[in-house]
Amino acid sequence: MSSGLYSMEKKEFDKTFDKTRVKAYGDTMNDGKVQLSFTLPLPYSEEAKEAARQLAIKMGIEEPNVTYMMDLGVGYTFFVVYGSCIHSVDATKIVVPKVETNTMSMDEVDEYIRKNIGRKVVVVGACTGTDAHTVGIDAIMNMKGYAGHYGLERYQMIEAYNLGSQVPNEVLVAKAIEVNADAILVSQVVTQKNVHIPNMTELVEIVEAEGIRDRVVLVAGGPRISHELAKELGYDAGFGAGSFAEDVASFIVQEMVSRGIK
Amino acid sequence: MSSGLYSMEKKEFDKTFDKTRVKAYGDTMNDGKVQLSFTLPLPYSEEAKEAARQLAIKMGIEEPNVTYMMDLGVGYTFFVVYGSCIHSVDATKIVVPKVETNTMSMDEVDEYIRKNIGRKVVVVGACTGTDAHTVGIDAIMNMKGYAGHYGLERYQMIEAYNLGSQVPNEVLVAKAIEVNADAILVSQVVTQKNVHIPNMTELVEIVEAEGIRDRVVLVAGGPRISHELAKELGYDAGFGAGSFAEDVASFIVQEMVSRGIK
Amino acid sequence: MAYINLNEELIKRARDAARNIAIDTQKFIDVHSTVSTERTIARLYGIDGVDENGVPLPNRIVDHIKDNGALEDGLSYYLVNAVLETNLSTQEIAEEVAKGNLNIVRLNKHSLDEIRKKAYELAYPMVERIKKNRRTREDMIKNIGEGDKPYLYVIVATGNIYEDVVQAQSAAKQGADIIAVIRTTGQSLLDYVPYGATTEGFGGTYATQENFRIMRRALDEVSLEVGRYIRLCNYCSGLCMPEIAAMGAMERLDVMLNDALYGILFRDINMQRTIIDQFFSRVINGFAGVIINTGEDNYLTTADAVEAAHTVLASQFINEQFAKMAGILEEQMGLGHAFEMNPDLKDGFLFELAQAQMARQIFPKAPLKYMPPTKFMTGNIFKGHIQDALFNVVSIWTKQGIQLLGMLTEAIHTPFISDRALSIENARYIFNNMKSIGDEIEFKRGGIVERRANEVLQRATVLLEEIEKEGLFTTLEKGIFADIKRSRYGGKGLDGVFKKGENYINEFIPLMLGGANNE
Amino acid sequence: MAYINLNEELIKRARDAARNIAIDTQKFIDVHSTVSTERTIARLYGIDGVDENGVPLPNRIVDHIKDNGALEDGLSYYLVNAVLETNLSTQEIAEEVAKGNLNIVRLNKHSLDEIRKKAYELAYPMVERIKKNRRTREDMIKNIGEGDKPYLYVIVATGNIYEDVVQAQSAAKQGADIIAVIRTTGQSLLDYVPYGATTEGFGGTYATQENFRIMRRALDEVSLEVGRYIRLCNYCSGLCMPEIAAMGAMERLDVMLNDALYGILFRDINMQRTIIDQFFSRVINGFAGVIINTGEDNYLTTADAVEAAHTVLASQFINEQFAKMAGILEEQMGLGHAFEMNPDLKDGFLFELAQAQMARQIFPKAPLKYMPPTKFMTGNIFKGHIQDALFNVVSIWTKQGIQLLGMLTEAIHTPFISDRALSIENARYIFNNMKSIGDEIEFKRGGIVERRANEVLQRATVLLEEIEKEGLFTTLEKGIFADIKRSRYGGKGLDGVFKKGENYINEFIPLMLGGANNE
Ligand code: B12
Ligand code: B12
Ligand SMILES: Cc1ncc(COP(=O)(O)O)c(C=O)c1O
Ligand SMILES: Cc1ncc(COP(=O)(O)O)c(C=O)c1O
Repeated sequence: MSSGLYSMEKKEFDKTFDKTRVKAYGDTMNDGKVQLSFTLPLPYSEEAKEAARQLAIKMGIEEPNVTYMMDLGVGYTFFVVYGSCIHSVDATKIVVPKVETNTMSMDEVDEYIRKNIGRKVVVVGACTGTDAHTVGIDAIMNMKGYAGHYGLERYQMIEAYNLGSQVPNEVLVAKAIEVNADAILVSQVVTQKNVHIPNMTELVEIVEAEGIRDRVVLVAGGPRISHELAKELGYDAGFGAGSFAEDVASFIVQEMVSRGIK
Repeated sequence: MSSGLYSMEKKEFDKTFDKTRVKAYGDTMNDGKVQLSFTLPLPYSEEAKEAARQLAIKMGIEEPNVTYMMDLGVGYTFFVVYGSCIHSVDATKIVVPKVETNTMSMDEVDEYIRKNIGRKVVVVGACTGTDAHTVGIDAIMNMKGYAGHYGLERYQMIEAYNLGSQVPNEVLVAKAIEVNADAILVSQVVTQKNVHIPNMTELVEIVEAEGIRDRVVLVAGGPRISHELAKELGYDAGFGAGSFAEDVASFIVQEMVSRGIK
Repeated sequence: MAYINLNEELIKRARDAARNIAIDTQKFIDVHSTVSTERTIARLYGIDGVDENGVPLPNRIVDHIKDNGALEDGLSYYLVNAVLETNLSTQEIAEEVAKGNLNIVRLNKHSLDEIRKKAYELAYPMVERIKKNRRTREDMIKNIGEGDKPYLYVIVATGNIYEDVVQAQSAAKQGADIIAVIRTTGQSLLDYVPYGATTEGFGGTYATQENFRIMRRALDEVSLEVGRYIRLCNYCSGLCMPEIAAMGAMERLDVMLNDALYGILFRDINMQRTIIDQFFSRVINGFAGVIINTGEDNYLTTADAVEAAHTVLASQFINEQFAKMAGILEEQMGLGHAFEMNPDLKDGFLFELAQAQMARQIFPKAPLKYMPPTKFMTGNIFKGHIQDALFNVVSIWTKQGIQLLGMLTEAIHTPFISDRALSIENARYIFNNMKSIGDEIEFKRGGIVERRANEVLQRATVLLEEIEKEGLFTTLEKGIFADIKRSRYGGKGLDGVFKKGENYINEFIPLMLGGANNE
Repeated sequence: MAYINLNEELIKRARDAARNIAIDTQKFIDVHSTVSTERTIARLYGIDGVDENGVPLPNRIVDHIKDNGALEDGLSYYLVNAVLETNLSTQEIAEEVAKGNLNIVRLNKHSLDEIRKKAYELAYPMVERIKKNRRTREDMIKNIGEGDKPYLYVIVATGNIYEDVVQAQSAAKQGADIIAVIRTTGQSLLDYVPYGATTEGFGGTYATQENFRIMRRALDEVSLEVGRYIRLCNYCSGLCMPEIAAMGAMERLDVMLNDALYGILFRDINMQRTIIDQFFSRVINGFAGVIINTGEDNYLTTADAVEAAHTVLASQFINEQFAKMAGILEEQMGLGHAFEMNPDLKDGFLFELAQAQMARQIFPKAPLKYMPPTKFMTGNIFKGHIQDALFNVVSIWTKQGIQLLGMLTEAIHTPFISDRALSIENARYIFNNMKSIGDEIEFKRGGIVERRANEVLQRATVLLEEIEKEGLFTTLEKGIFADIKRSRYGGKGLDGVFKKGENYINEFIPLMLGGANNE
C-alpha cells in the first residue's frame, strides 16, 4: 500500500499570488495559461504548425500547444494555441485615467445646474464624418434613453440638439456656435483602419480655429473610445461602452463649473 | 464631386508577403491580427482591464483591444483581447522532425516483411502507467482499426499483443521479453502536469536495464506526443493525433531492416 | 413541412393593402426620373470611363444636359438624337461632351419616332449582353451545381479588392455559397460610382464595375474548383441604385441588396429620389435574374425586435409588391428579416422561430434573406458563436433561403478570414446535423409560436391598412418605420429628381420589364 | 410535455428482464462481502485516521482480521466484541490494533445476540449523523432555494483542493448547481482511501474525507451568497465504493457517481468485488439522500453512439433495478446517457433527441444525468462550443435532470476557470432562451425521432432478455457491453472478496436500507 502517487509532481513554480507579478491563470496560480488564435499566410502543413508554435514562443508562450489547425483553402491556415505565458504585470503600478467626476442622477444634475449655473445648459451632439451609427448617441441624448436611463433631452435644465448621423464636423461646429452650446458631443463607432482618428482630430482643429475651444466642453464617445484616447486627441473626456446619459451630464456640468463656464 | 475619400488612409506597413518575416493575418497581409483570451487573478475592474492590456503589450501586441471582460466572481476576471502582434517568424528556416519512412499499405507492409524479414514481426503494445485511455492504442492495434484503417492485429505478418490499459512499465517489458517482441508500442493520453514524461522515461530505463534496447523498436503515441518529444525521451519514433496503423507498421518494419533486426 | 395555422384572411388583407400602397406610389414614380436613372441609361448605352478629373462620363453627360436646363427630356432623347446627328458612338459622344467639344442639347432634333426607333436599336446589344449573362449563370449552375438552401452568405470587407479576392476564395473553399463585397462606409451617399480597381476603403470596398469584374472572375475560377456556382452580391441601395444595378447586370452579379426604404431610413436619402431609382434598379435586377435582398432586417438594429416585429412583416409585404411591379419573380425576392431579439429573453427562441416560420409561410417561394444577430453581439466571441448557432438552428428549421452568416466578431471588426471560416463551419455543422428538423418536428396548435405569429400578422395588417390610407410618403414622415422620421423634401439627393417632359423616353424599361421571364 | 409513442409492451418486458437480472445477481451479493465493505463498516463505527506510515486505520483493522484468517466473520463481529470486552472506543481499538497491542480476533467472544445488540447501539450515532445531514440539506434547499432543472453540473479538477475551492466558488457564482470534484487519475484503483487535505493530483484531486469537508464548507458558504443550495458531487466507483459512499454520507455530499459496471468495464475492477461493493454503497447513498449518477454514458466513449445506443438503455434498466434493490428512490436515480454521436452525421441531432426523449419517458421521475460530447470534441474550441450548445438544446427540450456541462476545451485539458464560465454561460443562455420548447414543439407521429426511439428500445429489450438468460457475469465475460470483455476471475480486487461466515453481521444494512424513506 504505497502512497507514492503523492510525490510525483515537483512544484515547478511559485504558486503564491504576487501583485507585483500577476500572471495569467488557468487552474493554478501563476500557471500563465492563455489561449490564442490566429491565421498564418502559410499552406496547411506541419511546417505551418511549427511556424505557429514559434510565433507563440516569440510572444512569450512556454510549451505552446497547437491544439487545432484548419486549412483555409488558399494557402492560409488557422490555428488555436494554448500555452503558458511567461510575462507578468505589476498590478500595483496600474493607474487608469478615468473621468474624475462623480456621477449624479438626472434630478441631481438638474439641481446642480440650477444651483451652480443658473440657466439651461446647451448641448449639441452628432455622429460625425461618415459614421451612421446613431444608436449610441441616441442612447445618450434621446428622450427615451437607453437601458432604463433617460437621455439628455429629458433633463429639465438641459437643452439638447441631436443632429443625427454623418454630420460633417463643420456643420456640427456651426450648429454649436449658432445655439451657443456649452458642450459638443461626438459619437464615433466605426474605427476600421482608424478612420475615427483623423475625423476626431479635425473637429478639435475646427473648434480651435473658431476660437471657441475654451468655452465648450468637448466630449467623445463610442464603443472603442477610451477616456485616455479622447484626452490625447484634445477632448475633455471620452466615454466607452456602457456609458449612460447621467455619466456624461455629470461630467459636463462639473467640468463647466470647474472651468468657470457660466 | 470629390474623390477625397480615396486618400484618407496612409499605408502604414508593408503589405507584401515576406517568407522570412511571416506575421499573423486578419484581413490584410502583415496586419499581425491575433485573438487572445485569458484570466487574471484580479477583481473585475478598469484596473484589471488595464493589466490585461499591459500583458498583451508584453506579448508583443500593438494596440490591444480588450473586447470583453467577464467577472468570474471570486476576484478573477476573464478577458478577450484582439490586437496586432509585432512578432514574425522566418518560415524559410523551419525544419520539422518527421518520421522519415514512407507509409505503405497493409498489404505492402506484409509483403515487405515477407521479403525483408522473412518471419512474423512481433509487436507488444499498451497504455501504460495510470493512463486508461485505450481508444488510441486500440485504434492502432485492434483488428477493427480506426476510421477505416485496419489495426495491426489484421496484418498477416504481424503478431500483435495489446495489453490494454494501466499497464505498469515492468509488466509491459516483461511481456515483450516473453514473446520476444520486435517492437514496443506505448500510448500516453493523459499529459496533465506532464505526468507522461516520468512514465515514458521510466520505460526507456527499464528497457535499457534489461539490455534489450538495441533489439526492439520503441514507439510512443498519443494526441500530445510529437515525434520530436519521443526522440528526446529516447524512443525511436512518436505518433500524434490522426496516426493510423499503417504509419506505425511501416515505420517499425523499415526501422528493423535499417537497424538489421532480423 | 411543419406549419403554423395563420389567419389567411389577414394575409389577404395585408397583401391587398400593400398592393394598393405600391400602385399609389407607382403613379408618382411613373411621371418622374432622376439623375441617377439617366446616368444608368447612359451606362446601358455603353458609356463608361472617367474624365481627366476622375469624374465618371455618365455623370458628365447627364450634368451637361442638366446644366443646359434640358433634363426633363431625359438622356435618351438627346443622346440618341446625337448619335443620329453625329454618327459617333455613344461613348465618343460622351467623351466629346466631357471635353466640351459637343453640346448635344443644342443639336438638330430628329423626330421622336425616329429617335425611339434608334433608341431601341442602340439598346439592343446591352439587353442581349445581360440576357447572355443570365444564361451563363443558368448554365454554370446546371453544369457545376450549386449549394443547398439556405445558401451560406458571407461578407468580405477588407477595403482592398485584391485582398477581398483572397478572402472570398477562401470562404468559397470552406463552403460559402454567396460572397457579398461590402461597400466602403459612405459610398451609398456618393452621387456617382467610383471607377476602376480600388484598394482603399473603410469597412468595405468601393463598388466599381472593375471591382465587380475582378471578383466575378475570381469566383468563377473557384466555382469550378469547388464544384459549386458561387454567387456574387453587391449593394444597389443609395444614391446610385439603378447605376449599380446596371453594372451588376453587366458583370453577372447574382444577388443585390436593393431597398429604397433602407436608404431613406438608414442613409437619410430623399424618399422621392430613391423610390424612383428603386423602380428602374429593380427592373434591371429582375431582368438580369438577380435575387434582390431587401433591408427590413435593419429596423431591428434600432427598434426592439419583439415590439417592432410587425414592421418587418409590413415592409416585406410592401417590398414584395414593389418587386412585382418591377417584374421580379417571387423566386428572386430575397425579403429580409433578422434574428435580433435580446438573448436574455425567456423563450426568445420560440419568438424567433415564430417570425421565421411565419415569413416562410406567407412568402412561400421567396428565398428569404435571414440576417444574424448583430445588435446583441458583444466582444464575447464565445457567446457570440452560440448566438449565431441558435440563429442557424432557426434557419434550417424554417427553411430560409439565404443565411447571412453571423460572425463571432460582429461587435469588434469586419470579418477576419478565420472568423468567416468559423461561421461557415458553424452553419454547415448545424444545417447538416439538423437537416430534416423542419419536416420532423411540429408546432403545437395554439402554442406560443402560433399565437405569436398571428399577433405579429395582425399588427402588420393594421399597420399596412393605415399606410394604405395615408400613403407611403406620409407614413415615412410620421416615423412609423424603425422609429425614424424623414421629410419628403429632406435628405440627400432631392436635387436629382425631375418630372419627365414630353420627349422623355427610356426604352430599357419596356425591353427589360417582365424580368427574368422577358425573353 | 411533448411525447413520442413508445411501445409500452417492450418497456414492460425490458424492465421485467432487468429486475430478474438484478434479483439473480443479488443472490450472489447477499452471501458475500469484501474488504472494502468491512472497512466501510469500520468507518461507520467511527474509525478514522492513519498509522505512522500513512495507512488508514480502517485498512489496518480489516487487514488484521484477514491476516488472522478470520475475515469471513466480518469486521462488526470482532470489533463490537472487542468493545464489549475492552470497553475501549472503536477508534481506540483500531489504534491499539495498529500499534500491535491488541488482537481482536483472539479476544473472548460474547454471544452473537449480545454482539448484535451492541452493534446496533454503536451504529446508532452514525446513522443519526447521516440522517441529520439529510435534513440539513433539505432545510437548506427549503430556506435558500436551489437551481432549476436541468441542474448545471461542472467539474473541478486542479489536483489541489484549495485551488478547487476557488474554481468551485467561481463556478457557483456564475450559475453552477452541482460541483463535482474529479478524482486524481488512478485513485479508483487504490485499495484504500487517502487521508487528509491534499494538494497534488493528476487530472483531479484525491477523494479524501477532509477534502470533502473543505469543499462542503466552501460550497455552503457560497450557497448562502448566491441564494442557491450548491450540491457537491464525488465518485464512489472503484475499489473503495462503499467507503467513499460512507464518507460522502458523513460530509453531506449530495451526488455521487456510483456504478459497478463502469468500474468493471473502464477500470478493469473485478466484477464480483465491485458488484458486492456497489450494493452497500448504494444502500448508504440511498439513505443519505444522495443522487447517484450511473455511468452508461461511458460506453459511448469507446463504442459508436448510434450502434450502441441500446446498450446504454439496457444498462439504465439494470442500474434502475440495482438501485431499487438498495433502497434508492427514483428521484435519486441519476441514470446516465450521453450526447456522443458524430457531429458530421446527417440528422444526428434528431437521433440524439430521440435517445434523450426516450430516456425521459421511460424513467419519468429520474433526474437523468446527461453527459456532453467528449469523443468528437477536438482542439477546435469554437466548434466545440457549438457542439456543446446543441447538447444543451437537446437537454432543455427533453427536460433532463442533471446537465454535465460540456467544455470547449474537452479535448485539451481539464477545465480552466474560464472554460467553466463559458460553458455555464452557454447552458444558461440556451436553457432560458428555449425554456418552454419541450412543451411547445411536438414530435411528428411516425417520424424519424419516434422510429429511432422504438428501434433502440426494441434492441435493448432483446439484449436484456439475453442477459436475463445468461446472467450478468457471463454477459460481461462475453464483452456485450461497450465491446469490452472482462473475466469473472480477472481484474483488480478479487482477493478482497469473501463468503460471509456464520457470525457475519452488518447492522448498517437493516438500519439504512429503505433509503431516504427509512426514518
Ligand atoms: C446597428 C449597427 C448598424 C446599423 C446602424 C443603425 C443606426 N442607425 O445606428 C446599420 C445597419 C445602418 C449599420 C451599418 C454599418 N455598419 Co454597423 N453595426 C451595428 C451594430 C450591430 C450595433 C451598433 C449599436 O447600435 N450598438 C448599440 C449602442 C447603444 O452602443 P454604442 O454605439 O457602443 O454606444 C454606447 C457607448 O459606446 C457610448 N457612446 C456611443 N456614442 C457616444 C457618444 C457620446 C458623446 C458619449 C458620451 C457616449 C457614447 O454610449 C452608448 C450607450 O452606452 C454593430 C455591431 C455591434 N454589435 O456592436 C455594427 C458595427 C458597429 N458596424 C460596423 C460596420 C463596418 C458598418 C458598415 C460600415 C458596414 C458597411 N460597410 O456597410 C455600415 C455603414 C455604417 C456607417 N457608415 O457608419 C462595424 C464597425 C467595425 C469597426 N470597428 O469599425 C460593426 C462593429 C460590425 C462589424 N463587426 O462589422 N450598422
Ligand atoms: C474517451 C475518454 C475517456 C474514457 C477512456 C475510455 C477508454 N477505454 O479509452 C474514460 C471515460 C474512461 C476517460 C477517463 C478519464 N479521462 Co478521459 N478522455 C476521453 C476522451 C473523451 C477521448 C479520448 C479518445 O478516445 N480519443 C480518440 C482516440 C482515437 O484518439 P487518440 O487517443 O489521440 O489516439 C490517436 C493518436 O493519438 C495515436 N495514438 C494514440 N496512442 C498511440 C500509441 C501508439 C503507439 C501510436 C503509434 C499512436 C497512438 O493514434 C490514435 C489514432 O489516430 C478525451 C477528450 C478528447 N475528446 O480527446 C478525454 C481526455 C483524454 N481525458 C482526460 C482525463 C483527465 C481523464 C480522467 C483522468 C478524468 C478523471 N480524473 O476521472 C479519467 C481517467 C482516465 C485515466 N486514468 O487515464 C483528459 C486528459 C487531459 C490531459 N491532457 O491530460 C481529456 C483530454 C479530457 C479533458 N479535457 O479533461 N476518458
Ligand atoms: C437593403 C440594404 N441595402 C444596402 C445596404 C448597405 O448599404 P450601405 O453601403 O449604405 O451601407 C444594406 C446594409 O445593411 C441593406 O440592408
Ligand atoms: C459511474 C462513474 N464512476 C466513476 C467515474 C470516475 O471514476 P475514476 O475516478 O475511476 O475515473 C466515472 C467517470 O466517468 C463514472 O462514470
